[in-house]
Amino acid sequence: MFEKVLIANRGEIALRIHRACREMGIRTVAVHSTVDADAMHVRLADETVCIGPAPSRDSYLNMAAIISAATITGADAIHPGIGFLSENAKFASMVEEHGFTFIGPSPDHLSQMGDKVEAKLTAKRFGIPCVPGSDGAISDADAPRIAEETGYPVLLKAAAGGGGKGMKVANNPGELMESLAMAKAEAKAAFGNDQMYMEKYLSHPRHIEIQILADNHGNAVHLGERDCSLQRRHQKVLEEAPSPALNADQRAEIGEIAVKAVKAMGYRSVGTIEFLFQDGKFYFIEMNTRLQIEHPISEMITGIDLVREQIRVASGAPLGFSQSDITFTGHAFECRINAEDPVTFMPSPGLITDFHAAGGLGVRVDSALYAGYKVPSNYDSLIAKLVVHGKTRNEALMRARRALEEMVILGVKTNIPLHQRLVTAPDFINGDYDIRWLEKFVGI
Amino acid sequence: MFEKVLIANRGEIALRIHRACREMGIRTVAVHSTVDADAMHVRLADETVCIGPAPSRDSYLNMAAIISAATITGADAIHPGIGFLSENAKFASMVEEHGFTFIGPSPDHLSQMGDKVEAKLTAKRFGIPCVPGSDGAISDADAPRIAEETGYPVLLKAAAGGGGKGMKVANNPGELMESLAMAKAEAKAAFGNDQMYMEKYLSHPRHIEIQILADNHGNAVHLGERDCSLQRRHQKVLEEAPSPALNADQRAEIGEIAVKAVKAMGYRSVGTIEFLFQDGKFYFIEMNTRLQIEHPISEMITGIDLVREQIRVASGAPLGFSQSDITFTGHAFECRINAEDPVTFMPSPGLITDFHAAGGLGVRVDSALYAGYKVPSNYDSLIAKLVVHGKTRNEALMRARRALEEMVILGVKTNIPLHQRLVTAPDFINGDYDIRWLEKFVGI
Amino acid sequence: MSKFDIDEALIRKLGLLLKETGLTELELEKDGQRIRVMSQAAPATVVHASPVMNTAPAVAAAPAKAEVSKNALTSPMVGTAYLSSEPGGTPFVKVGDRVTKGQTVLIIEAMKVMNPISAPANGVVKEVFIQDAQPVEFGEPLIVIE
Amino acid sequence: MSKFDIDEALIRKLGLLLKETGLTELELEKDGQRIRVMSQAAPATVVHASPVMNTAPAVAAAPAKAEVSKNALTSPMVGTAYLSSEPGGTPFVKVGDRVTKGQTVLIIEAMKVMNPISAPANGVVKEVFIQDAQPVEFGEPLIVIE
Repeated sequence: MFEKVLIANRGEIALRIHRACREMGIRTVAVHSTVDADAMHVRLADETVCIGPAPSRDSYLNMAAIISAATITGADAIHPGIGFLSENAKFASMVEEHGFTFIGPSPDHLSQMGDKVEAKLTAKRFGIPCVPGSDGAISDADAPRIAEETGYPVLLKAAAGGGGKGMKVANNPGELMESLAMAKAEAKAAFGNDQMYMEKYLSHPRHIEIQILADNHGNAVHLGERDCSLQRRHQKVLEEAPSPALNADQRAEIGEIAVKAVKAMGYRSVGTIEFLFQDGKFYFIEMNTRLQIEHPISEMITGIDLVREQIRVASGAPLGFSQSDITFTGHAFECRINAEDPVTFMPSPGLITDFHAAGGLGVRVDSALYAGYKVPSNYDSLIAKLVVHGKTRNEALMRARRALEEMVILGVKTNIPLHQRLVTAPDFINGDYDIRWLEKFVGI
Repeated sequence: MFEKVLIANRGEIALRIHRACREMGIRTVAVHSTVDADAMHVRLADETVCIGPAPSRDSYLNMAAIISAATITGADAIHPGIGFLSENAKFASMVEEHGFTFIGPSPDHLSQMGDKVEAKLTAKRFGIPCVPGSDGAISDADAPRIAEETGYPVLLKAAAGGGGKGMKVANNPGELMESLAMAKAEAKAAFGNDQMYMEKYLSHPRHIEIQILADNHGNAVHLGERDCSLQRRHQKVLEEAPSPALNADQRAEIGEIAVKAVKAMGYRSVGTIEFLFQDGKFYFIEMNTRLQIEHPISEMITGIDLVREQIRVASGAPLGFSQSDITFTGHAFECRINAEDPVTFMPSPGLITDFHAAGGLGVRVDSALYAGYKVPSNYDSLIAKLVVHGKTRNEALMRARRALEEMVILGVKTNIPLHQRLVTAPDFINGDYDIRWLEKFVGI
Repeated sequence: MSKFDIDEALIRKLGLLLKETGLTELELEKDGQRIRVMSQAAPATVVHASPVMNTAPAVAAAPAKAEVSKNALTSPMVGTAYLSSEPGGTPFVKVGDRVTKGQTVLIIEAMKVMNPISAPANGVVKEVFIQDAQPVEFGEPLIVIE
Repeated sequence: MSKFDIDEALIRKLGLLLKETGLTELELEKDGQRIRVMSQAAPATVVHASPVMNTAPAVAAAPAKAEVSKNALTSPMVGTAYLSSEPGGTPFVKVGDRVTKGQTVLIIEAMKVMNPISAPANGVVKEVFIQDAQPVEFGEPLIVIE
């Protein structure tokens, strides 16, 4: 096992990793920018190194500075956290070239899954269901046959497209040729190129993702799914596990597909395969080759400490359990608390004059806040994750409500009022939402 | 189910009960003394009633005031919490006479178990193992036979005794008559009465208690044991579940005895049967007919919300599970954090200038503190319970260490430094301690 | 070297000045003498964790209550206050009435027992804060007799 | 020996001025008389949650560092600082040396690359804070050239 791990990140996730290390008897090195000198993970770490000024590109994205910090502190391994350099294949290679362990997948897997086209091809190759459609540009003559194979409704997209231009839905064969003609005309006007391709149109999908964990010895397991359909501008807001839309058979089936693919790929570390889910079918979006912000809800329902396991497998240890040892208990929610206006969503950095975390049974708060801490304007606005667990979805929901009542964050605006609205919204209570629901709910 | 529950208590346990009610959709009434007007449970409750001045006898022990508060607020039930009136049979009767539900056992069970002699007789009658010995005063002639039956070493105690006077240990038959003569002489001098009785002497027992839960329909279960051997002047300091001294067979056996007794007694609500445990044998001390401060560690290893269940069974609902549904997962510790000097144990009430609860995976904080709260000098010094859960005892222990590092309580002195010493003490790490260990460890 | 002769009265005066002005430190120097007093005024500036946000009305109500209670007769117990001896009866007292010490001014029912509350001194009823049959808590202002 | 005759009105005025201006300290001196008032204005008294307790040394070190760094050349990167071009070699500079703008005063090794650090201006080396082969972090004071 590692003696000393350098945490190449900041905020609550740096603290999360610090906690896991601490509990494994591993010493921690916090690297930080100048504005983060007083941050919680810096205060708690065994050693700290200032690696640069506030802008991320000069500090948390500064590969040379991070490698140098690992060198001068004599760390064994580097945990990249979430965001920043966590999915950067070049960084992972550099870490390994300098003789440190990168706590994450191999650089090859990072680049493979970092390229959208290659990721989709890889997914297909390893049996992960993808959105059906044309494999490239279509001709007017081929269109009806491909649409028939894809299944209506279909989405016609400009190959050169973007921003919704040159994009049309055809709900049935009768609409197909007219929609195609319109889309082509729009594409021609907008991009000077009327090449089109086609894929299945999903009108009301949920975002469902499968958490996987694999070691260097060919073992892999899944920890079930998370439902992250509550999104605003592709930002997840409130997640739950398990999904109210999946039954045990669907869970086992998609989980098995994910595990099989991961094993076939020779993937190691934690990872997440993201899907759109509609009408009982899964469609691959992408694979996140790192820890995810919402990982705690999977921990709550499985009792598995994902960061601990991630560090263990990175050190070369084999998984200590197999799929049959994993049982799903109860239900969990995560409210992402951001320093932002709950109505306009404008970021609200500043001095935290008061911080009081909710407590008691089934409540977990992951946050690097403290009274007197200044939320810098340089980084993202996530300041706390309120995670609750209950024996049933309803129990967890009631717990989320009472915990939100107890949570106090003063000095900056937060989206706690939005979460309070969400946990009492009838659609949400019924689990009846898709990825478009939240934007309608908040009216943005 | 109840619509509105009055919580006849204060501090963290009042908050604990408030939380359970909140999560069950039950409205809460906080009653409080004048100095507790700003207390957390008062701030969070749906309704509040000031019931008297600071001294407990005029407020939290003021039965008439509490009943009146229930009347004017239209509460359905009264939860007595821990301490104060929770084991007061007269209060329980009064509550019922006024048409409210007492969330606890029947008044009869309260008085039965509140009387030490009757409790022991009841325990014996229902098959709970007690400390063997003479059933009353012994004569010189009978002494050798009774000692033989009891088993050496035996403790000779003055019937009129107290404070260790007239108390002698005899380790073998050779010592018996001399010890008896000395004890009698001491008793005669001290109390003018040399009547003696005899019981088995336990030189190094652990304090092990069994948590039970029973409904009004004849169903009862146990939630395993808690090891509460770390005591100073009979005050528990740090508890764990399960006990490092018990194996699964012993747990199942004593659990079954407890459940059988509880069923035979017709007991309802939560309760705890406390034992001394030495050399593989259990000896009844007393039964606590209420919730206990350390109940969270049983919740952590069983996933059962004891306060929720206590309220459910009080409302007449049957238990929703049976013994075979209860599984024990992992290990839990509870550190009782007191406002006191960690060395001299002198109470340290005062203004909390800063409060920061530990967070993250497997950490639960039950505390009514907040920055700006004034810990009154009128009540006991327990201000927070830091509860941790891990998959193994070692994982939980490491978690306790890192959580203690994160916990910040400023403005008053606390015993956090004592807990930090405890979780790194080799004897404690090895689970090698009995009820006398802590007093030796702290040198008091 | 001469001993310190401390001017206690001065120190007391400075202490009061600090309190009054909200200052935390004050230093004076004159002719080789110097005096400095400090006060950690802390409590006033401590930030209160405020689950208060959720119970704002309850908390907001408190100061108001405190204000009215200055000269008020407060409730010695929790219960229901009655202004007359029977429903719809003549009130024991009303604003403007002259009362004598010991005279019953209202009744508080607690535990099904009617507890007469009597005037602590002779005076005139200046204000009645409660309605007939209103629940009252301990320490709640009832009436003002001046 | 004359007593203090304190000007209460003046102190009150100063108190108000502090409050108004948000200043925390004010000192006046005239003809051998001196008066100083302080007020711990709010921001300064915000209580910092202090996991600090556990990392006291690290935090205690910070202000000292801040103090020395006023006129110091600080490290532009994380790495290992060397005072000479080879182990045991003659240092680039030592206290008292006159240096010219652009002259290499030390080297910082980062990522196995030696980065020469040069004097930002002409001057005299007043202080060298680091030892040879010492790890340095971003912003750490290295030497003072005046």
